Amino acid sequence: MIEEIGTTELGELVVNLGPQHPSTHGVLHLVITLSGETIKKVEPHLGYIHRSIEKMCESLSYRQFIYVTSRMDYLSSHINNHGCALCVEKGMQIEVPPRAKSIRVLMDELTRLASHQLWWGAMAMDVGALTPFFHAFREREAINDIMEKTCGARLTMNYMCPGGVSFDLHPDFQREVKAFLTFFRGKLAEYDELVTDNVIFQGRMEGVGRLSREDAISYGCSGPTARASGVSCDIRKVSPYEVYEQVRFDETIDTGGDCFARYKVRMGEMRQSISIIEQLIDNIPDGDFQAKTKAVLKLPKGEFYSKVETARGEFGVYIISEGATTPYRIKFRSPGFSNLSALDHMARGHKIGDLVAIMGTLDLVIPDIDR
Amino acid sequence: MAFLKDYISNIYRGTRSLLRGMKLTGYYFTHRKEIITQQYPDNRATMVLPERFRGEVVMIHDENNEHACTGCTACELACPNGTIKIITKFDTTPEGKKKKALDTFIYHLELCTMCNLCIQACPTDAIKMAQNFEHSVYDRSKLTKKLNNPGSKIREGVE
Amino acid sequence: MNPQELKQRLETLLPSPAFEEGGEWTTVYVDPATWAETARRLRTTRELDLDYLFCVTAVDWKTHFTMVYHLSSTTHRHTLVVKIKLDHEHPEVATVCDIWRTAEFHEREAYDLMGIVFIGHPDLRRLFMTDDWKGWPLRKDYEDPVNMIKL
Amino acid sequence: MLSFENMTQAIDAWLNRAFSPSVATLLEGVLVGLGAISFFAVLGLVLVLMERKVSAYMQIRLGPNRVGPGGSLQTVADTLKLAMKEGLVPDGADKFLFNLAPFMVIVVAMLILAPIAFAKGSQLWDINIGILYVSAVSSLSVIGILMAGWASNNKYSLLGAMRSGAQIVSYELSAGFSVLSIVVLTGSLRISDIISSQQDGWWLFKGHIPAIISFVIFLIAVTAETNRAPFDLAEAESELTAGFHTEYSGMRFALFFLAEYVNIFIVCAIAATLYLGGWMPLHIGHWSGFNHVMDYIPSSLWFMGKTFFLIFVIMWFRWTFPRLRIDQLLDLEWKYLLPLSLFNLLLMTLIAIEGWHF
Repeated sequence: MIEEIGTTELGELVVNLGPQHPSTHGVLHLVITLSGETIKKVEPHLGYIHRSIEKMCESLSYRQFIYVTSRMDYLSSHINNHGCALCVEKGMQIEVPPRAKSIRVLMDELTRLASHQLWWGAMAMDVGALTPFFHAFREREAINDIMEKTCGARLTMNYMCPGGVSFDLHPDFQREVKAFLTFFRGKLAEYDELVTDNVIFQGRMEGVGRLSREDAISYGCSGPTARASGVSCDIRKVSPYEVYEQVRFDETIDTGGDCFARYKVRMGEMRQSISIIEQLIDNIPDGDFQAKTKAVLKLPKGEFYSKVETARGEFGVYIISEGATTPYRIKFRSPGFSNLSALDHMARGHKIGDLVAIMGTLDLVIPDIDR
Repeated sequence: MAFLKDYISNIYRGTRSLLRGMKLTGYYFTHRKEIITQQYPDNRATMVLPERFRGEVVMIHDENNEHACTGCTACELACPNGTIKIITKFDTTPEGKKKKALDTFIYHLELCTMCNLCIQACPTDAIKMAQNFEHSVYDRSKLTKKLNNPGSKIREGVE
Repeated sequence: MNPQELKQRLETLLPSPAFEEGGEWTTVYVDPATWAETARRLRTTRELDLDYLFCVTAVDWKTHFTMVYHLSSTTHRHTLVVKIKLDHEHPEVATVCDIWRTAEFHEREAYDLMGIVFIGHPDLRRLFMTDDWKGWPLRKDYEDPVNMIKL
Repeated sequence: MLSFENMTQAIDAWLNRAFSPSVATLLEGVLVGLGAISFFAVLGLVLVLMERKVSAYMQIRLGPNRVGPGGSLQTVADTLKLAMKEGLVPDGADKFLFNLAPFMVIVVAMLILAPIAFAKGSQLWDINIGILYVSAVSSLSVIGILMAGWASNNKYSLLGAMRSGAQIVSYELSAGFSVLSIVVLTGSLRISDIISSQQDGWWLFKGHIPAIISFVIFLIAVTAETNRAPFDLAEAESELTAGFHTEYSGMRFALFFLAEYVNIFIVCAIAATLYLGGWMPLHIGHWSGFNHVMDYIPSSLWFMGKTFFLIFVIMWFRWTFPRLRIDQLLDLEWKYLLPLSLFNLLLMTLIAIEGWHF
């Protein structure tokens, strides 16, 4: 019977996890080799949602290509758009007005909060608790409503444009954000009560999927995944953009390297994001929300690289321009792709349930990996 | 003895954390006012969408059935997906000169990503985003829309 | 380490480095034949300590390919861009996935989409495309009348 | 007063008048069988609806509210849907075992129904080893699950079934020890004896702290035995998609689903019988006035109330806690619950011998 259902010679079981599986959060396909319940090898098969966005962008103008990047990491679409806008501005040498800078940072942090909330719910669901998912969505909904009022959309806003942002803030924005922050602070305590302090949850997380500092660097991990292994890699600190130099916040670093460390780093980041928003919300400078730009943007010949810190890590945009209205070659360095490459290393020797927990803490967004 | 103490305090702390979680879910179970479900098709009448919400592109027509589109194709060029197709015709002005004007503004809703680039590109503010989001139809061809009303013409003075 | 020092350091380390000016970061051209050795030196030299490979890009220049490696150091916080020119007919270069393990995926991506062969890569297969896919989609001369829509 | 007891006696007398005794017994058997099956069906519908509503309120949702008043007919609609669906059998499956497994599970669930006392005098079979019978038969359900997992020819199913095997075999132990601690107090395995021994107070209150500990252990153990979250490793939606019933669809799946809820009902009924006095109203020592008032509430209501309260607690567990990992699950049993329940049984025996209980 064992032979009939597909095994390797050593009596190991080869199981296809995905592309349709509840905990791969999309169309990730993992081929896992099992010995009993213990994982011997994990091999990701990618490309189920590969759209070749890099090729697509080669035929789009510098204004047009930004919206496509919302479709990569759809949970931090704002920050992706931000990275692209920064890269175009770097090439065109556009000076962004201070108001636009503040708005951009505010939106980035709100996006980060929304993304981490979704991650929190989805990860709790991965380890078997179904209730936190709905609680997380309640808070995410509040952010989405704020976004919808200002940006006109809930998920793929396309709000950043070269030179600033598309519209000015909605008059209600400041009041609503402040109300949300007070509401969310209370809910964060509930998050801890429901999940963080739970003894079963801690048991599932502690010591699982350990990634050492060296390995995290070698695998090119970034974002909370790397910071949980003690790597200081927050782009907002390492090479600050916009107004991140002027706000006070701490880079959340943990040295545990296991799933619980990654969990704690993300929870800490939510608190830092709240603090960033609180510092900025009352100090949005007056002025233009968009710099004057030409109708048709042409980047000079050359190469431009800009990076931003998304909710998942370092997102890089590498534009090679030949002086035309469209990029000659564009490369997106997506955080999820590098983080995923460490999955095999982390999951070996653990149980199937741990693999799911590790994937949960990596916070994978499949379109971001496949691009 | 230290082992036993650890063992018992482990059990105590574990149980306490579990009870705290149950207290929270118990709170939500007993407090129905916390329920956030929107009963969507029932609340259609009271549902308000923000005015910036992007649901579909529409062309603004005034009471005289006049629009502001000059057929300049700026939106067509700005669109990343080829959503918009503008067919122009030549009108004769009263002075007898031939003038380019809009014939048909074709809008493929099925291709549109609501990125707002066409609205920003429009020099005469002839099109805008509407809040309607209920686009489902049984036939895909119904999603290809003609935005200018039949018999509509360009408003006087719009260049 | 500031770009000037980095340059000096590289001049002593590499036989005859060809720098490219104008970029944001120090950019150096490396001969494909010496890449494996150079990469190891960049990684292991204490003063450089380029341990973080964050972006691997293959560019099709129609006459040749360029591999672009963005390296940075998590200790010294400097960034180095390494470029390698490859032949267009037989683009081959040594793998660096034994030095930076993230390269395993990035090189598979470059192989899959650009057709660049990495010598010594442990598992050089298609990553995104299906195994029986024909052609290299990101190349400039790639034509696919079925899947590519011309607008 | 129109009680269930009088009704059954009347029916019995009428049948015996109309038919010969052997035919009457046969007809009674048929009646009871029909009654059990229809009870099962109604129970399944009610419990599924209850679970959906409980989960919804805990998750700040409304839950089903479209079919029937307040969504009360939702599960009927679901059952109709499942009944009309095609029951697929995978290509490489062991057809015989695959078809047998859901019936095995449901038959086991039905068998345990026999000795349960639903109300005063309404018990199908008051066997003198009632509790032993329950423990013995309930461990059979693992065979159905193993069959389903093995016959499906699916790796997820196999893994789920294996997990379930390890889990049920382990948790049988502490469930058994908890049951024993009550048996020690009552000195009888007969269910009616256990209930009548709680005439002047429930064991949960009479038995001091050891009774409370064994009650908690029993609840945890039966949650694990019925494969409910946080011990739903055999299904483990986010790990094994649906575990042992991944390949089941249509009516066969509905049987598994029904069996799960019937099992919950049964284990909660047993917990209510052992610790909360079954159908026995709340009696406190010598407060005869209070006891008299309590007696006015029908015994079936007492039983159902207690059982449904325990079912609610088990649902509460499910919608609050994350799932354990398989090794943690076994750790919990072998390192915590089993030593505790052994020690607890010892204490309980001491209490029973010395007569320290109330």
